[in-house]
Amino acid sequence: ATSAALSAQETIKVGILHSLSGTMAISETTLKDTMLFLIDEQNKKGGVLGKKLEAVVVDPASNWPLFAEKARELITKDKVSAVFGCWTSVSRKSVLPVFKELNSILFYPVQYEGEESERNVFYTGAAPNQQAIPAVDYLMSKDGGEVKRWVLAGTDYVYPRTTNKILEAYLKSKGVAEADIMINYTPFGHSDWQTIVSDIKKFGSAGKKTAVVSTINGDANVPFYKELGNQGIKATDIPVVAFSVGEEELAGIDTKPLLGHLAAWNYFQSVKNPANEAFIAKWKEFTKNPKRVTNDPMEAHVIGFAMWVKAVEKAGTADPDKVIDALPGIEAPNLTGGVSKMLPNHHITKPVLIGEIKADGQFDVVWQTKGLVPGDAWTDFLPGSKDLEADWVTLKCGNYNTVTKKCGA
Amino acid sequence: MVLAALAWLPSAAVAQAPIDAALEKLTTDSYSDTIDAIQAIAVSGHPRAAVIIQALQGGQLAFSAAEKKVYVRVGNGLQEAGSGAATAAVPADLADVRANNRVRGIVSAAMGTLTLLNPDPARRLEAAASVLKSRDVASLPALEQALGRETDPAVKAAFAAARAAIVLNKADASDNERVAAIDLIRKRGGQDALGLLRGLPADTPKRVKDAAEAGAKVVETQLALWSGAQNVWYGLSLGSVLLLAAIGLAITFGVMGIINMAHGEMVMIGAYTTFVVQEVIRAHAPGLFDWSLTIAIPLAFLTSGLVGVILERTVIRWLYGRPLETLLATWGISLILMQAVRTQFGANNREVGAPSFMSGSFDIGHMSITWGRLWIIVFALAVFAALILVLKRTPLGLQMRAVTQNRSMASAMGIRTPFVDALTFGLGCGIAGIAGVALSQIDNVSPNLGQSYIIDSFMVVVFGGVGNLWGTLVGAMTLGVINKFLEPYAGAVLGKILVLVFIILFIQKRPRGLFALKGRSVEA
Amino acid sequence: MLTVSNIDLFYGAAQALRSVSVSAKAGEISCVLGRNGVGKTSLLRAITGHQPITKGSIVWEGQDLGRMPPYERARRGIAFVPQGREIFPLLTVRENLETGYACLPRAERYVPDEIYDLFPVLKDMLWRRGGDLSGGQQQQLAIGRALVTRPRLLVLDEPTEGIQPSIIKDIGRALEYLRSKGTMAILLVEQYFDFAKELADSYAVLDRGEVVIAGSKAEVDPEQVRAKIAV
Amino acid sequence: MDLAKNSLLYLDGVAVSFDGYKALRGLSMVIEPGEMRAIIGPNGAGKTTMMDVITGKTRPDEGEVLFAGSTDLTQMDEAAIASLGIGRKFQKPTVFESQTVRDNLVLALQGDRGTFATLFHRLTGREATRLDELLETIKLQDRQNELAKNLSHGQKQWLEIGMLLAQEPKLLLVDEPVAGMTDAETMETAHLLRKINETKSVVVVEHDMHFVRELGVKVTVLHEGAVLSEGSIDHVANDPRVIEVYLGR
Amino acid sequence: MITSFLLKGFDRRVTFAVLILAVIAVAVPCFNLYLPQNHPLHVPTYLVQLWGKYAAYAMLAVALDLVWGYCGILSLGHGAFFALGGYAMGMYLMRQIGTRGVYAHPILPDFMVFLNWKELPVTWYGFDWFGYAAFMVMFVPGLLAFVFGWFAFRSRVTGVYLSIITQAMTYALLLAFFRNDMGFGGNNGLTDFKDILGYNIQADTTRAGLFFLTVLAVIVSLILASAIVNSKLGKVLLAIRDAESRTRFIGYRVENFKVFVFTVSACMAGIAGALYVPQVGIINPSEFSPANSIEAVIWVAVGGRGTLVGAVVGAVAVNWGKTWFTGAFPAYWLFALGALFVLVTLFLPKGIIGTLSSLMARRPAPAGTLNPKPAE
Ligand SMILES: Nc1ncnc2c1ncn2[C@@H]1O[C@H](COP(=O)(O)OP(=O)(O)OP(=O)(O)O)[C@@H](O)[C@H]1O
Ligand SMILES: Nc1ncnc2c1ncn2[C@@H]1O[C@H](COP(=O)(O)OP(=O)(O)OP(=O)(O)O)[C@@H](O)[C@H]1O
Ligand SMILES: CC(C)C[C@H](N)C(=O)O
Ligand SMILES: [Mg+2]
Ligand SMILES: [Mg+2]
Repeated sequence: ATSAALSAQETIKVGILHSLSGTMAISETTLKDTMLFLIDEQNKKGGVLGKKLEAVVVDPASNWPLFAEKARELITKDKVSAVFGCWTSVSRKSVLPVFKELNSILFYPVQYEGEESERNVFYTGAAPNQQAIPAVDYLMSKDGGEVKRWVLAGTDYVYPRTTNKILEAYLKSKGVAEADIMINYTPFGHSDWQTIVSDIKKFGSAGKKTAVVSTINGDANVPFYKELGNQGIKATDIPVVAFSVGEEELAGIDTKPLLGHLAAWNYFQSVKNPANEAFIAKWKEFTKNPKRVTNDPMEAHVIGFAMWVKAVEKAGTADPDKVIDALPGIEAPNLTGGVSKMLPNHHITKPVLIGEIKADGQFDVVWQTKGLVPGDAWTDFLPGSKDLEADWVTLKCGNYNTVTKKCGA
Repeated sequence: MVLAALAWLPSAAVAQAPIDAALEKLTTDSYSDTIDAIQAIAVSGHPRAAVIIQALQGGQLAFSAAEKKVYVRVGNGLQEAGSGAATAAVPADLADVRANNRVRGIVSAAMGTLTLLNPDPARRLEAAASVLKSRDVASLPALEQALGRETDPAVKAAFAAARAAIVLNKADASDNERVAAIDLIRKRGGQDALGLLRGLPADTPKRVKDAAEAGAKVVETQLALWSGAQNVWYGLSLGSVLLLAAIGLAITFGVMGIINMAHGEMVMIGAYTTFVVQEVIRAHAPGLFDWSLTIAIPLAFLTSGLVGVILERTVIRWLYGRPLETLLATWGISLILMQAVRTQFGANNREVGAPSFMSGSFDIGHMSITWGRLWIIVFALAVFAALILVLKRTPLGLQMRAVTQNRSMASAMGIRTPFVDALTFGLGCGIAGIAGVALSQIDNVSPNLGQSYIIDSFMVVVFGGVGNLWGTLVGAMTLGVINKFLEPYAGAVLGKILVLVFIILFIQKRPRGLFALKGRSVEA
Repeated sequence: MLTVSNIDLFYGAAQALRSVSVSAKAGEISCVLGRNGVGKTSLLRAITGHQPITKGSIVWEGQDLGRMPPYERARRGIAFVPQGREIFPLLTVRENLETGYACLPRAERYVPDEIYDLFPVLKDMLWRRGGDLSGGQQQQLAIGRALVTRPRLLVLDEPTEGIQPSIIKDIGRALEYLRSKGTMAILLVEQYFDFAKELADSYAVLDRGEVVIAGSKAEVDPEQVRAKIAV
Repeated sequence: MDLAKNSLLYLDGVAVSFDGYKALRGLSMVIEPGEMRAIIGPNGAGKTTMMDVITGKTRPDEGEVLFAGSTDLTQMDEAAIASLGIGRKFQKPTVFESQTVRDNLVLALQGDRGTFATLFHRLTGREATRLDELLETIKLQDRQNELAKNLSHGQKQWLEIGMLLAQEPKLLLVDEPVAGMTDAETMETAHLLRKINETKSVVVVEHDMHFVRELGVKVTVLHEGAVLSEGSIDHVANDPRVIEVYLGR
Repeated sequence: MITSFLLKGFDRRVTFAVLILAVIAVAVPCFNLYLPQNHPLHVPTYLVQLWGKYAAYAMLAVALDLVWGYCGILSLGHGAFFALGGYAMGMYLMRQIGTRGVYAHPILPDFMVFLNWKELPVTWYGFDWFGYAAFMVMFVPGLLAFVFGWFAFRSRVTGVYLSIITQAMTYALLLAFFRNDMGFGGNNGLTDFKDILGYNIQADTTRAGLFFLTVLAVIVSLILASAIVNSKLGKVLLAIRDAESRTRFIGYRVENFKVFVFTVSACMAGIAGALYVPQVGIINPSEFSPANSIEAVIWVAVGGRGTLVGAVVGAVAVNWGKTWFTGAFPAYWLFALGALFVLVTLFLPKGIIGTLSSLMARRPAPAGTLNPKPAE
């Protein structure tokens, strides 16, 4: 995987830990390409600290223990200075001990359930407060249709369960009755949605405006949307807002019947601004595919990578330990026109955008937060977490308890 | 609402009011402005009001912010929205007037009322449905007028129901009026009715409330019955998907005894063939799109079948008599095929569209049946029937069975075993390819497509009884129906677990599956 | 005419046939005899193409069969009644018979009545699974199935094994009848000496993979044969 | 009932059908302790099926099958019946192909068949001698370490017989032991069975009339799942019905 | 009795393998701990851990070969036993975290805290005690195998039917363990372990120790399995594999034998899982995935079914291949691995060890014992 042209001395190695095969390859392959693209661009600009960057790609094959193994290989054998990788939370959990033990850096680019802040990990994807909660806020607003009844549909695992737990608490705090919330879980790769979609239809025909908040993940989305289309659930009747459906996923679906369904992200390809347009153009050129789309986790890598480069330059070295300390406070422009900042809790600030699906598989941004929302590692809506705070700058702690005033207690 | 005024007297000549101010609002690219504009245009009584609103609904309304002008797209040309005059000069900053769900909701309610008198009964039915959904009191006069004129009984019933829905929610309706409305709604039945009856405003008088509750109960029992039927339907439709996925395996595994781990990839190849066919059609003959699946079926059969034949000739044929090793080899093959597709088409999902005859749904009573699923059931059964015919009624079928039961004796009988082997395996794979065409309609077309069906396929074949095609049919349908009856109670996850446990227990009772092969040779 | 000359046959490193030669002529029954494990079945497997030979030649109707696969041999008129019957267990009796159609032109695809005359049980059992039949019934089916192909060389491996006496007699009569037609060569492996003696036009006695006695009925003393296989 | 009590094997009115095909129709038979009985009958008469019923492979639809006067065999499974002391040689030789000839016999040797007993089993000297004897009897000494699958058809027949002997059952059910044997071997087998019969009971099914005659025991003729005739070999051989359906003219 | 039984395990092949493994078990930790970093023979810690993982897989493969290779039970659910053993160990390790979790809850593991659980589910009781956990490592898989086997084998479920219901079993467990409600951490599983028996799990010495123990466990399981298959019971197993009903007719209670090996094998798999977890640092439901179990079958097939040593070789070879290919050609490694499987079946039909040993067997004694020509 190591491009042999450059010898180890004069390069800084960057590890890319994304599945290129197995179930997650669908999502992660693009991120590998993104990283190669970014590194290529950076090298064109002369690299970092006068050294060229060198990408080391491995394939953890959607196999969680293999993620840990490959992470270890990247850090100890290939001696990479930072790793950009993982998609699922479980893969991150699996590599976490490795990064801690070997004191290296992981940039994690995907929205996740939160409840974590580690010294060695930088979370460039959305925390729940940067995606789920604003999405619900939008739907409750006048523009969003003043939704009164909620279906929380998700794949049966930690991310959706946690997100839904947070949302349920949040909705109740906004006065939504228990009876107006329907929670439904399905297995990974669920492909027969007839019953559930018809249940949703039933739940939504009770007279109150209903919306579906979907934390359905991965492969299950396509059949879900196909079934929505087939059973004729229109966005004007029951809008579905999804947290894991982006441009990349829509590229695999006929979107005409899905017009108006929503997604909440921190970036959409359709966002109009010069930085984004330039990026898209270069990306298409790099991949030699004029139809290639961009999406939110890609943007997270763009930001993360830019931040890492700046931090290395600021620290004057690629040594992970130094870079970790240099990273908080670093700012990098995102592709939606703002400037994201790495926070002391290792999350970043991001705008939240709501998009409606268009017939061409792109999103129409119909709403967006006024400014950038800072990522919150510990949600305010769960009793166990609301007292926790992460701060790696002053407190040097990922889970400081503001009540007991102790780190990790 | 204001719209009603327009709808009420659609044919009456209303004074032409200036709508320029409203049109200008459409050029600000703000949803609230757009909504205001629609409302203003609607009350204006302007002759082009309907055209403009319809254009917005169809995404044909465009504006130029610089010129503060609104246009309607007509074919490739542009019309000025207000005057209808064609313009040749296309403004540089021409952009679509955007609509979000809220805008679309208001537009469709407006259009609903506007089309109550449309000459096309289907459109009138739609209009009735959208009025019923909006329950907008303002539509009442228009509705009543339309009701009076209506001759088509179906549409009339729909209008009456919509009227009842409005009356029920009208503040100043009398109790008697409301009870009558309740009666009507109860008779109509269905999920909407239940929603209406249960969703009365809090200040409804008790008598009305009681009547509504009683009515709701009736509707509920009726719906419960229908939902039983609906579950059976869902079950059969899931069953037919399982059948399609498994039926090729019933040949390669059931008949030939090859533990064919690459079966799923044959399905996948079929799905990708569909994708390629559609791509070609999109690029070269868009008019044929509705025929894309019909064209894809034979091609998918040939592609997967050919891959199967090649595999049989190069790998599988060395493994007869060593069934367990076929597991190893086919697993390897499946990895290779998956990666090959990933390399060729990318790791992402590919879009396969639905031809128009497979889109949408229709109702039988209170049961909704989607066309796509219906076709899949029909298709699965047709494939099954064809296969049974080939195996049981043709000399080739006899030779296939003979070869798989005793290869060397079959050869001694003059049967060209290599040819028959290749053909049998090819047939199994080809059928899997056909299944891929159907599955492309409901699932991801991705390199992993096959993986998600392989386990289910083996379950079905084994549950039904290895070597018995009827077993595969009944097995698939049984598992489908059981699954769909469990799902509402246990949830999808637990439901699936329960189905697996059921299979395990069932096999204890019938260790050779549902339709066990019988006879001395099997028992030995 | 079948001429097997000097063939060797190995199972792995073990040699089962050593330079064996036999022949079979149309209108004659050639009998191969020998005790258990001397290589009779191996010889037949070589002739029908189920086991490759390492030396020698098998010439049928002037053509060296070489490494020709069994089905090609079957298509050249060689039919095989194997030891152990090898019925297709899940095919019905009728289907078992119909497998013989594979090497027939379309017009000849029917089961000749003489087969049913010979083995009346088969007619009663057409719809039963072959594998369910009793041992003897299967043996009858195996012979019937071979005859469906209208062979010019009929190779039988201990066809009387497990068959009731009356049918053994019928089979004997049938073989005589087939011989009398003069168009078919019959190669019969037997252990049941009295049966073989009645039918044989020529003998080949195998011992430990070698032909120890060979010759026409006139040349060979049956008692010598009997003695040889009794050791 | 006395008949049942004093018998070793007692079949009364046994009926078996497969998918409506009646393989046995009210078969009754009594085998005395120490008796040897020959059973003949047309192909498909139900001889093998009868053995299936006795050994627990097939459950009869009707009828009684008693062993040693009282044990109801229809209620037991194959292993239990085998441990009672009923051994069987199958019509089609079924040996353990991937094990050596010797191991085939070791498996069949009489002894404790419990899981742990076999786990900790060590071959005793007595067992070893017994093995050698058996190998000698079945004439496979020089092939004892060869895999059973490499045996010829007839050799497998012998191995089956050897395995049956190794079990030292009280009752031997022998299905067509001499099929595929030469005439000389046939006679030898007859002697062997006669010798065994000195201590054990034997039921033997054969079509070879020389062999049956050589055994010189009572013969039962089955036909269409029931007894057609019974008596000495000369008696049945002259029974016109037996000649009609079985022996032929 | 026991010793003489175990001694049976030492046939030529196993003895040879045991010797090699013993050398590895000692040498690798020593080279890791006592040789300086730059010494050419130094074994980096990450390799110790990687090889430790292979060793755990090897043990699973031995367990599988015992039932599949010798008794014909093709279990497509052996990963379930492995995973259950792993979960038992994982639960112990979770409890050892104590207040070092992110929420610093003294009793509840993190994932329970953030799902607002109030108390420890009963299933977790006792797992803070190593002895109990170690017992459960064997007991839970063993019990499941016993119950499952008892029903299935008595009902005479055989062949593919058995394979498929074992697959159904592991699949059902996969789905069940995905559910957060089950109380085992859902999809994320159990991770972020701190120490084991008081030793820091990330320390080199602990790693080396775990490696040693795992290889030792492989050795023991090899000997045990080999002793079983070389005993008379082993012959019965082979007999069952080749002709199950015939075995019944000579009086063996086939179901008991099957339940016995199935249970023994499941316990072995459980221990393998337990040794695996502390070395890879995570256990989650994907270990239950049917594909994992199928892969284990493939290791055995590659190494040579029914050879025990082959199982070890196959597990190590395939996994090493995977490690290497995924790093060396991340985009094409599936081609390489897939081709490997196909080539093995075509050219090494008995697997690596099977083919090697039949080559060896052929050379010395020409097996031409068939019909030896009389001397005269
Ligand atoms: N597949 C095989 N592998 C190895 N050796 C074999 C194989 N088949 C047969 N043999 C051996 O070859 C020799 C000849 O066997 P063959 O089957 O030809 O004997 P046969 O004369 O037909 O005996 P029978 O009368 O018992 O049927 C025997 O010693 C047998 O053990
Ligand atoms: N499992 C089965 N299914 C269907 N039919 C069966 C089964 N077992 C036996 N039969 C039938 O029962 C009848 C008796 O068979 P059986 O094998 O007992 O005959 P047999 O007397 O042993 O004959 P042979 O002398 O030819 O061995 C046969 O017609 C056979 O087809
Ligand atoms: C929602 C997903 C795309 C990512 C999420 N972090 C997970 O747990 O898998
Ligand atoms: Mg023979
Ligand atoms: Mg019989």
